[in-house]
Amino acid sequence: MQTHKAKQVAITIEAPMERRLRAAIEEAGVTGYSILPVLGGSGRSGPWSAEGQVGLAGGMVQVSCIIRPDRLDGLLESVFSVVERHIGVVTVTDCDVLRAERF
Amino acid sequence: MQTHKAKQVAITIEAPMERRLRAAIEEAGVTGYSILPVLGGSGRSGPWSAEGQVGLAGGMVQVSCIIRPDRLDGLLESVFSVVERHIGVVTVTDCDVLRAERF
Amino acid sequence: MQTHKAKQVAITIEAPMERRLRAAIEEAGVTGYSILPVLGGSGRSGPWSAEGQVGLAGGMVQVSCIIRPDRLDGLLESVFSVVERHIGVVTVTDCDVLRAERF
Amino acid sequence: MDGFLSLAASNLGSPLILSFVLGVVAALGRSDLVFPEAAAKALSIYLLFAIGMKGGVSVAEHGIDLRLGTSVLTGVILSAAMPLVAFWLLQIMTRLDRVNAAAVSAHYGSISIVTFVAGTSVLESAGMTSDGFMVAVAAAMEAPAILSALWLISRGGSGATVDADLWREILLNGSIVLLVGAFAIGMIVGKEGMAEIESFFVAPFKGALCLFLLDMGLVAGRGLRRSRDVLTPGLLAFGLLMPLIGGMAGAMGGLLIGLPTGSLFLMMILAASASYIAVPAAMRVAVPEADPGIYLTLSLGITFPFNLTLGLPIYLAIARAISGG
Amino acid sequence: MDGFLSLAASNLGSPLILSFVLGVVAALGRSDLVFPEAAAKALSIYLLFAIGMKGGVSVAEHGIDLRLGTSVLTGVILSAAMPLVAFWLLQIMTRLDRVNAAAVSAHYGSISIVTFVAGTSVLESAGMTSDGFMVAVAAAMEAPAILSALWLISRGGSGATVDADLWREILLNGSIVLLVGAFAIGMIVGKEGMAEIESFFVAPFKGALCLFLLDMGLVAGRGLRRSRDVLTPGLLAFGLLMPLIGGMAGAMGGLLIGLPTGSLFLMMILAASASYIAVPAAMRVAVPEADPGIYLTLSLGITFPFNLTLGLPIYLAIARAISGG
Amino acid sequence: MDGFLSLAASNLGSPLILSFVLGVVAALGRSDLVFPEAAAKALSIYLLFAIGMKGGVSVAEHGIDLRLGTSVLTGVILSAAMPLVAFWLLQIMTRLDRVNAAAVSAHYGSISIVTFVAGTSVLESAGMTSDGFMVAVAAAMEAPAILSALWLISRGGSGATVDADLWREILLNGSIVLLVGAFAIGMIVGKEGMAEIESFFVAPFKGALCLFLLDMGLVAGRGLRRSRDVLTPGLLAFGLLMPLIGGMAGAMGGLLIGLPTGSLFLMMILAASASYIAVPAAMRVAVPEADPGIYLTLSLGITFPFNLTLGLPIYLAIARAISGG
Ligand SMILES: Nc1ncnc2c1ncn2[C@@H]1O[C@H](COP(=O)(O)O)[C@@H](O)[C@H]1O
Ligand SMILES: Nc1ncnc2c1ncn2[C@@H]1O[C@H](COP(=O)(O)O)[C@@H](O)[C@H]1O
Ligand SMILES: Nc1ncnc2c1ncn2[C@@H]1O[C@H](COP(=O)(O)O)[C@@H](O)[C@H]1O
Ligand code: NA
Ligand code: NA
Ligand code: NA
Repeated sequence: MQTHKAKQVAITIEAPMERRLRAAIEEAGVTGYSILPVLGGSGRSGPWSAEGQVGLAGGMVQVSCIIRPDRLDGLLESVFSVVERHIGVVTVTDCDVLRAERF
Repeated sequence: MQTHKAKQVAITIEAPMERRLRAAIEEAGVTGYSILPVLGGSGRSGPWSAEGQVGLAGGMVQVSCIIRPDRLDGLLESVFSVVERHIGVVTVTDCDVLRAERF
Repeated sequence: MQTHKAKQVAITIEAPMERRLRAAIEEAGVTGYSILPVLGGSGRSGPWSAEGQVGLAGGMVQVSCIIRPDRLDGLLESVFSVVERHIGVVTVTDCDVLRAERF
Repeated sequence: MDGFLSLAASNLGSPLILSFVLGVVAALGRSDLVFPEAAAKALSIYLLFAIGMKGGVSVAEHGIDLRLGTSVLTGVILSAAMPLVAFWLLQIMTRLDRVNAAAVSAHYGSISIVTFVAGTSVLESAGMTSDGFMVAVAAAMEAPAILSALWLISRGGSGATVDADLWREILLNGSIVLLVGAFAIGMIVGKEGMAEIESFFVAPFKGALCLFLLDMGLVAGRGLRRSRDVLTPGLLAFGLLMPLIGGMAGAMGGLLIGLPTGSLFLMMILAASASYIAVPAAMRVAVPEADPGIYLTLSLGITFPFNLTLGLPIYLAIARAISGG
Repeated sequence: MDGFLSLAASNLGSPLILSFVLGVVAALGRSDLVFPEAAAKALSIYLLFAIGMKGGVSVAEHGIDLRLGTSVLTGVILSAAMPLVAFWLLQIMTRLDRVNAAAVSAHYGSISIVTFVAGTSVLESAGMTSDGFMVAVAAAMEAPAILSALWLISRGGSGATVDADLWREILLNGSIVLLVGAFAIGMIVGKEGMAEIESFFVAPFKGALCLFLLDMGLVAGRGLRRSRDVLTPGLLAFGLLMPLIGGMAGAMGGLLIGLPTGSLFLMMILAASASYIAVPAAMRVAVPEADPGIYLTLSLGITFPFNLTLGLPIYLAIARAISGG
Repeated sequence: MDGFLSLAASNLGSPLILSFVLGVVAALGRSDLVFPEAAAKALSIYLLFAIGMKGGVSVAEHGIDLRLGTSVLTGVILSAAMPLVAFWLLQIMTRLDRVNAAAVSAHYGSISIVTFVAGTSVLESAGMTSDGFMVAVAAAMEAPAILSALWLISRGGSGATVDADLWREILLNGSIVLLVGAFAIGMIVGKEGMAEIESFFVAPFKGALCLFLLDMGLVAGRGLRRSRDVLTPGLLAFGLLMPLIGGMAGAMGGLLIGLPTGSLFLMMILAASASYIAVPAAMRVAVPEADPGIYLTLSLGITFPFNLTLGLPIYLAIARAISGG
């Protein structure tokens, strides 16, 4: 099937920052993204787990955007302004997409 | 360690379509896949969130298949027949797998 | 924006093995990983679903590590010693990361 | 009128409605208050099971009677026929295309079980009774509307087809299975069997419903915030008019078969209310072209709050007036 | 026989069993009815906590007595010994290899707390009492069977080893900690402390158990649908025979230490029931080669429903007959 | 002293505290016992809604009185002022930098609603009453401390700014909205409206709180296990001293405005307790440089258990002594 080159940007960020990250993504002109739950993990700030937690403070989410390659820089800059002072991981992966007209 | 080339196909699709997508994947001869929850997101049909939802209609799931590269076309065609009329995103990424005999 | 080459290792493994896998990852000197829930799936051992389950035995989780490429072999070896006898899938994907100093 | 005003006031001042309002306000004010999805689903299972079982127990008490059959039949006819009315109205009042109009009308033929449950608790507060089998009527009314809507669409030449899988999904969807299953359990165990479990299923019911309505308010408010632009004046008017028409249709059906006041009221509610769980899921599968922003906003954002706040006292006043109750 | 038939009928007609049956039927009919995982886990925490606490309170009431010790010991011996019997039976009746046979037998030595709980509520309905310490016996019987099974496997030369981590996981697994912890809390707070919280832990208990059994029915039904091919006649026969053998072993153990009817009945249930939570998790870690499709289908799909529906009245009739209760 | 010892003993022996202890012990022993996140959140919604509504109903009963206003004002002043005290103490007692010290002090100015709820249930057990409006005081004390802390940080030249979004998040955070909303609902529906739902919100409350405290114990224990190294003797001392200072400040404020014993006790608890839900979330957004390992360990791992076990009886004894209650 016909596929098209795209980039997948995955941002793992603290849950209380989700709203701001979404705003930043939309500001970069990207309207498509999905949010995946993260159950726990470990990093420089130590291990954590969502289990039994009530507050947002403890948790993280992963925001994944599939974009056209030419939008990458704009998106990363916008995202960076949010994650800059915060913990979190940003990865970019090459991928192919079906139905590229959607992006 | 010894790894082998493979493709990861990730399909984000509405929850009510999950059963049909699984059937399509299996029809393409692929028996290995995992289903990840999606908490929310945004796209051409606007933003959504699973929070507080009771019905399936609102939510989406992500189905991820790791396959041998030569199975890609068959899988994509089968998947496309399901997602064609529906909202959803299909990406293909190159990856390497351990224990390739399993795929 | 400035990005750096990295590897994303994703390990889908049975929930009862999670603790051991985390230990193995940390033994390989990798301290950063995230754990994502898996709702269900299918493989050589048949289809399964987390829905309505009480015990750990039925479920799986996906552990995702972003690492510097030179750490890949160490990590894979350590991970392999855990997944060897167990069901589960290990994939490696090339990616770029922001803020590489963190890895 | 006086009776209606006091009914309306007591309804609006009930903890159920206030909880719903709190949810709507919190969502519109963009509070970060949210219900976990799992908790909302668990609550809905609890409510469906409880309401189904109570209905079954009450039927076991009073014996099955012919009216069960005629009531279910009336419900099925209402559910199948109302989409045609709604479709026609939508074509007059709005600019929706055929597919979207049909999808919306499926929702109005089908029912909202939470509105039904809120109605039973209005009855209770008013010290009135109703027939237990109305739960079975509710279950029977979920699906027929979907078929009418799909027929409307296919008549327009669009390819909405119902395969065996979709049939099963529609007829065996979770809420129908729970309602009917719990109804059957209630009929089998009767009042005695219920006694052992009523401190779980009966006493705390209304409080649990408060929390569920809080969640529904949050979801409805969030939906409204997101889909404001969708709401043309025509759609809004439809969302307020259609439940009244449905209510009247329900009243006529109920009168025809001689339902007593309480059950008549519930029949009106079933006809007046619009689905926001089962039908949307079926539409996503069978008619993906239809915009969920339209049908969900209408049924959950407009008609549901309307029924809950003003509709219930209106329908009760009417039911009393016409049945002489 | 007459007593048994009426017991069986009243058991089969109880809301608990009917809820389970509803779940099985819904799953076999492929309804989309599902319980959220979080809700199932929360319910199980509630049930374990409640049953543990009730046991503790009852022990506080009646004082600790020597029989607590002898009963726990009997339970431990039964749990450790039954896997040997099961293993031997499996080698006669089925073609399972050593590893799978050992894994299955671990499940039958261990216990199903839900079956136990259902048993206590059968006792209640029958107006009978039992010793609070039977909860401690239940907790004590979870783990020994695992060790017997691992020993069976290692004797066969396969490398199933139990490291310190696994030891801790087995002995401190959530359900043991909850049962024992809540038991201790119950002993400390006694009847008075319990009074403040019994409208949460006691009154709604049976209703909550209904919902949990509905979920168990869904899970068991789904499992059966998926693993039909696994079920050879030999395995099926084992899944129905082994609980009866276990029940008789429990009865003998209980008689030996002089348990009164109610507790004897519970001891039979513990011995007759098979684990489907703690043991499977341990097996996945220690014996990944064993096929969960076999042991889960047997314990959850065959033995659990059998015990719940027919087993309970059978064991109660036997307990009454042999203890003269 | 005698009174205190018996209070302390009865508090430590209550099912609430024992449940918490069980959670801590299970977590420290690395049991795999966990609460699903969704269940913990659902429980917290239930508890907040119930406590808010009960407060509102009680205010509806006794009429709004001037003391509501003065109490809320006192609470706001305490919440805003205590971070300054805490900050000063932290600079004396520990080596925390300005940002971390300010972040910690925000937690101590704000409140822990669970500690408050545990306090109301201590009052109940002691047969004492309190003013319903103390719930409003609790809600009012959540946020001011955050602003004081941010002001402390910005004075130090660091760029912690509060944009409109963060303002809304702080003031409309879920727990404030629930508390205030349910309080308003309680005031509107009054005792009569509450009667219909109290078998959900009142009777099972304490039992539900047990499970929630079990979860809090698990989370606190896990946090302690992970952050042991963070805890210098200075921090530990602060975590035990600060609640006592806060409690005394609360006592003085309460005495000044003439609160009766029960409410005085609750005011002391509010001042003594430290936030671990709302404030941490705000800190992650506004002051990401601050280490959550420090402030969460202190407030949830040290101060919360201290208040729950020893603090409550201490505060009650003091409240009684100084108010002559
Ligand atoms: N290398 C990594 N790979 C995957 N996830 C990571 C990695 N580093 C950090 N994370 C996630 O991001 C969270 C915060 O990381 P950190 O800022 O390093 O404390 C961790 O708890 C993980 O959930
Ligand atoms: N570019 C994208 N990247 C990631 N997820 C997307 C993207 N576009 C759409 N999605 C997901 O798919 C859903 C439906 O998309 P759409 O069909 O564009 O409305 C969205 O709500 C997202 O969850
Ligand atoms: N090819 C695959 N792609 C994605 N997930 C897989 C694949 N194979 C197996 N899995 C996941 O791993 C689980 C166990 O696989 P298996 O060991 O093949 O039974 C499955 O149930 C899936 O969740
Ligand atoms: Na309707
Ligand atoms: Na057993
Ligand atoms: Na405070």
